[in-house]
Amino acid sequence: GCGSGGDSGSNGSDESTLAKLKDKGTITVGIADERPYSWVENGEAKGATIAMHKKIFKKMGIDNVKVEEVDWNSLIPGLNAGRFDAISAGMSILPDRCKQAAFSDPEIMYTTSLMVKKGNPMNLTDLKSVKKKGDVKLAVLNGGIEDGYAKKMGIKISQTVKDSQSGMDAVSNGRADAFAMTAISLNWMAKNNPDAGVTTTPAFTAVIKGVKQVGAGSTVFRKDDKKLLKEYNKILGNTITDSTKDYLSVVGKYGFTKENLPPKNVTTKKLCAGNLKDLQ
Amino acid sequence: MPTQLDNARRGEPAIRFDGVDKRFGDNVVLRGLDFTVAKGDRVTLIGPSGSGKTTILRLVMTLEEATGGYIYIDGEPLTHVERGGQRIALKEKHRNEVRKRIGMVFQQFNLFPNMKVIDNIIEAPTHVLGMSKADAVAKARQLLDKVGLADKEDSHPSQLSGGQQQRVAIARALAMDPEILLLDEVTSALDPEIVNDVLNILRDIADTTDITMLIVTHEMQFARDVSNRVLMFDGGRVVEEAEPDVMFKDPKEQRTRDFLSAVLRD
Amino acid sequence: MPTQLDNARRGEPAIRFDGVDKRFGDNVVLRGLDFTVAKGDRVTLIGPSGSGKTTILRLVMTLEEATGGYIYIDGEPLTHVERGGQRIALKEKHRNEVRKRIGMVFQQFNLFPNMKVIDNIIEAPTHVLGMSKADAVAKARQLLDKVGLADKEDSHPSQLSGGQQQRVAIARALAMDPEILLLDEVTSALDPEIVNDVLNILRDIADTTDITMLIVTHEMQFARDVSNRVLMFDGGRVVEEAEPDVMFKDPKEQRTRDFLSAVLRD
Amino acid sequence: MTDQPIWSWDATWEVLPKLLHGFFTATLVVTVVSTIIAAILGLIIAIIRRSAPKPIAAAFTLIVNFIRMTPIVMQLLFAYAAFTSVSGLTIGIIIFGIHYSTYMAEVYRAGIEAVPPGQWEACTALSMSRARTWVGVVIPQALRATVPALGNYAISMFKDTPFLVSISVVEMVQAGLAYGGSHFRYTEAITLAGLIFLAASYPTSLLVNRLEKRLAYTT
Amino acid sequence: MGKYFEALGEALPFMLDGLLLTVELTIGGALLAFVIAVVLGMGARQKNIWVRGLCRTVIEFFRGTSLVVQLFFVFYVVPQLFDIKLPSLWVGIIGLGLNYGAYGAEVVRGSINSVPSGQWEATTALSMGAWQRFTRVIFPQAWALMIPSLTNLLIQLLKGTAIVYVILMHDLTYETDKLRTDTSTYFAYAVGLLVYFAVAYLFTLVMNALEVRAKHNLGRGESLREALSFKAPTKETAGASTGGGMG
Ligand SMILES: Nc1ncnc2c1ncn2[C@@H]1O[C@H](COP(=O)(O)OP(=O)(O)OP(=O)(O)O)[C@@H](O)[C@H]1O
Ligand SMILES: Nc1ncnc2c1ncn2[C@@H]1O[C@H](COP(=O)(O)OP(=O)(O)OP(=O)(O)O)[C@@H](O)[C@H]1O
Ligand SMILES: [Mg+2]
Ligand SMILES: [Mg+2]
Repeated sequence: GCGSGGDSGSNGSDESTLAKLKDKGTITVGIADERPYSWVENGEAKGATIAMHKKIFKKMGIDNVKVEEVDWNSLIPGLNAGRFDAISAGMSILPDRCKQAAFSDPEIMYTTSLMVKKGNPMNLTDLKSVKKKGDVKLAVLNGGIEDGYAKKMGIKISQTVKDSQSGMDAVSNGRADAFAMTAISLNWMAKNNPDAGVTTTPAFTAVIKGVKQVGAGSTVFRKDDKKLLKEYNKILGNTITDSTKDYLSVVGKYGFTKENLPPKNVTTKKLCAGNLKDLQ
Repeated sequence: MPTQLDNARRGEPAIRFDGVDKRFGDNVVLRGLDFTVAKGDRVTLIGPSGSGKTTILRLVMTLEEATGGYIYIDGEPLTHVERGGQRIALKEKHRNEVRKRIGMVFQQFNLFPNMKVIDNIIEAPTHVLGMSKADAVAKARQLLDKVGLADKEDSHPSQLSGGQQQRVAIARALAMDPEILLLDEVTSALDPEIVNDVLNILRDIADTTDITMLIVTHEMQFARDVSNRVLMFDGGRVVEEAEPDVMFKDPKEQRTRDFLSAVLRD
Repeated sequence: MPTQLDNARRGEPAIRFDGVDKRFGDNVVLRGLDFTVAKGDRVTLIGPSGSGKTTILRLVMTLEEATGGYIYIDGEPLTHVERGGQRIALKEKHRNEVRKRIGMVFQQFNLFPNMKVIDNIIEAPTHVLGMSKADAVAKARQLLDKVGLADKEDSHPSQLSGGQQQRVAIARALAMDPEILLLDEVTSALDPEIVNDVLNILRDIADTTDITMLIVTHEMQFARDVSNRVLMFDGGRVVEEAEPDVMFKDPKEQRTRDFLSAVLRD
Repeated sequence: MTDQPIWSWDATWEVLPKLLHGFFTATLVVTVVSTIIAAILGLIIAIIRRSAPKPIAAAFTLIVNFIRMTPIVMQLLFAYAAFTSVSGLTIGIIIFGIHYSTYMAEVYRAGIEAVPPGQWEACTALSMSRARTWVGVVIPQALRATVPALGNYAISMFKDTPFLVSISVVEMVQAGLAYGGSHFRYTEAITLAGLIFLAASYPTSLLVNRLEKRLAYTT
Repeated sequence: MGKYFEALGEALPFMLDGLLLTVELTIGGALLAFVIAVVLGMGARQKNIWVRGLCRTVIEFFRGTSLVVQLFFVFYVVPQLFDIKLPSLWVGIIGLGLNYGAYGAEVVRGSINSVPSGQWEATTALSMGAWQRFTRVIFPQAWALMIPSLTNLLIQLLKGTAIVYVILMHDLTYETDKLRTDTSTYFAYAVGLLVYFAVAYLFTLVMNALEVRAKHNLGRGESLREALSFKAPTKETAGASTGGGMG
């Protein structure tokens, strides 16, 4: 891969970032090998958010999308330290995060799923069923959103894994009975690893104390780059999220369905405010 | 009560070298060496540096293994035995049994720095001879008294002067009640003024016990006082053998004369 | 041509101790020591172990620093000077200047193992005195010849015997053309037979040069041959001072007599 | 730049308990137990390599070198995949112990070699058994030289513990990163983690210095 | 299995890139670490309390905090505080150099202390200056003593480079991790372990060669050429065992 850190972007005024990017015709985005959102395979960037970004940035007059593949935990520090200009990883929009960086309009609605042994021997359907069963060994991603769900629902987490691959390994070799993560990722993995002996439950939306945990992800920019964000949102709304047809034509082949297209009432502002009741 | 073995041993020399060879790689140090040390004898080995004196003591102590020939202790083979014209190595267990009758004092003392003086002395009696700790301590105190260090039993070796360390080393060797005592230049690492203290203790031991002694030393006066036989070595062979007075006053061989005149220059 | 400084120095003793104190922690080794060594003198220090002989040489070589009093080399202060009743330490630069006139040979030789024999000898002349390499090598060869090691210039110290190493160490010290040569038991780490070779070289140097020598040795015969004055030390003080013949045959002090009888037992 | 200050005390108080939890349940446990394993196992390896028959010693050396020269993360993952019935924490402790024992073995080897040959010879001259020679004389002397290195390796083990996350053990640094990941605030977590490391490793090196002095033979 | 090797074949160019980066970081980091180790190690033995205190603080600081934390700081926090933005490779080398340099400082200090005091005294007796004494006498001897420990550190450094993923770099470990997605955990890490072992072994061989040479320069052991040739070892030089020159 490409070794040295990007020298793109800056901490200067927002005017200059957008102008500079247009001038250069290249934007560098940070990704974290999250399939099927964005990853690098044989030197080539692939994935749903990459496909979106290629299209959107081209419309903005930025022809090239360069990727910088990093550890998940380095995405935000890397963005804020100016090592790249945007994060193309379908990051969840959460109130705490909104304080640190600027999220574009929602791009992906998240649903959760459980990865289980083939045949689903414990008959699990969702987190509620995990709680009811009681002695289910549940794995979650370190720092993942499901970690919070499970804790709030009072489910004992048996292990916290470093990445989705480790989660699948845990289910596959019996260290865990179920691995909770976003449905899109799990489906993609189950499909691409037929030998692993795992399957996924149908997607569900977690419910905590009667409130549906509506979640959505989007592209992340630095807080200062307001103009860049505004122009991005405009083109996103015009060309991707405006219709199911446009949406699926870009991301459909990555296993996305119409359920993943954000409805109009789900906005970044509401998600950042953290009041999920507004979104039920 | 003397056992049958003891009877068999009676009359045998304490140490017998029978055609002993010792090579280090290509370097032949001893070639077909024969000599005996009778029970109760005090034999001093002299000779130039590198002539093999230390090697002989180390062979007796089984710190080295002969490359040919046989060594007998009280008539018993030490490390090898001849059987049907073959030279057969003996088991470690056998060697250890024979070794228990032999004690050695080194030039560099080799006290165990991790043990107090008293523990240095009782270590082997308790762990090798299986003596009770109380007995071993009582005996150790007696020996420390003999070497004039009764007040040092709780010191560490590093807190003692060289002469004191060497005296402890002598006590340590004696604590095993050896029949044979090997002394390799036990005073050459000591300050000149202290040398006499150590030599006097050895004189005392020679006078009051009948331990067989094999001594390497450059202290000719001591050799004269203590030993009843002197062997002059050179080129891995015994060049001359005589009583001390004869050897020091009227050596027969030119080689001995040259050597003595170099060493006795004061 | 003698400079003004040289003229000033003329008549000054080579070494002068003026009320020198030396303590190690609570251990007072020297107390108010006064003595002088005249130019060209060969002075031997004798005395029991721990009396401070080595310490005196180390003070002169600036390997230790006196805790009180003054030492003068050719009349120049070595490490401290009195100014307005105050004892002022002199700069490292000054010490180094004075030090260049002094050479020392150690008991343990202390050759540099990472350099060949010849490089050991030319190291200081080229790098400290700024001599050209060719000159230094020529001089080194001359000195190696003198100590009988002309054929060893390309050997490493580890390839030499102890006696050979000590001879190289002597050549190394002489290569700096010292006015004062300090010798600390230069033969006690050597095999007895080899001692004489080294002593003979030192005798030769004493005969053929007028270097001031301060010698610590247990070789009384050598002390008698070479030195013109013997100082007997004990308890950090000079107990007795005399010409060698007087000192060894008819010492005045009881302490000296005791010491000599212990050391000269052969 | 963000709207937020570089340093937030709210975040500090929020993340600190998580860090301490990770520290006490994983970092410290693994470091302490694995150090003990490494110290004992290392000695055993060193003794085997010195006294076992040549072919066995050579095979041992190869294995030891392999473990020593390859990254601990990969060893952790391998063992984690191979022994599925053993918990991550246990695997972590064992692998850390084994990995560092290969370093310790080198240190012991040097310590044993530094015991003068005269000590071995004195043992033979006193007819002491092999076992007693090791236990009574050689090991006590070799240990003295080993203590500083043991301290060094304990400290570096300490700092390798973040690798445990690859086998699902979340210790202090990873707990901090997880917090950072969900709140997008890393500075506090990382800085605090650094300070906790320092607060734990500096006393360790002081302790080692003390131990070293106490082991000197004079009392 | 065949499928795995196919995936390995495809990933090979990236594995090689990763390997190259790992080697670059190791060599760069090691060279910097060595310089830092010598400077800090010497500083920590100075009489001047300020110099010594500063060096000790730096040593304890970099040994005491972990490399992840240090890299994170230099790479992400420093650019937010000041306008300094170094490329990843530099940050990696600097971080590794400082961290392992602090460990190395203890090694350097220890080996300098174990040069026999007689050697220092001989340099004084010959009026040698501080620089000459250090470069020509003390260091060459300390060098032979420190190599084995430095070899250990080098191997640790090699393995430690894996941490650079936090500063956006794709080294051998990173690429091995990626290979895991397309093959299996066992397969990918088996490959990784073997590659690391090979590299480490190579480094060790080089260091061993340096050690043979350093010891030979002190007159101990055979020369490098002799060590590398397969002819029978030469006999120890006569007389070598008698002298007590090196205590
Ligand atoms: N372990 C060894 N390996 C190789 N050669 C050795 C060894 N031990 C002794 N030698 C050689 O054997 C010869 C005899 O050595 P030894 O120590 O017995 O002599 P020595 O008469 O005791 O001399 P010294 O008076 O110097 O103590 C010497 O040439 C020595 O180099
Ligand atoms: N570096 C030191 N630290 C502490 N005490 C020392 C040191 N050097 C010497 N001494 C002490 O100073 C005293 C004199 O020592 P010195 O070596 O000068 O005696 P010496 O006359 O040369 O003895 P020897 O004949 O044994 O060489 C001794 O009591 C010794 O313990
Ligand atoms: Mg000998
Ligand atoms: Mg002395």
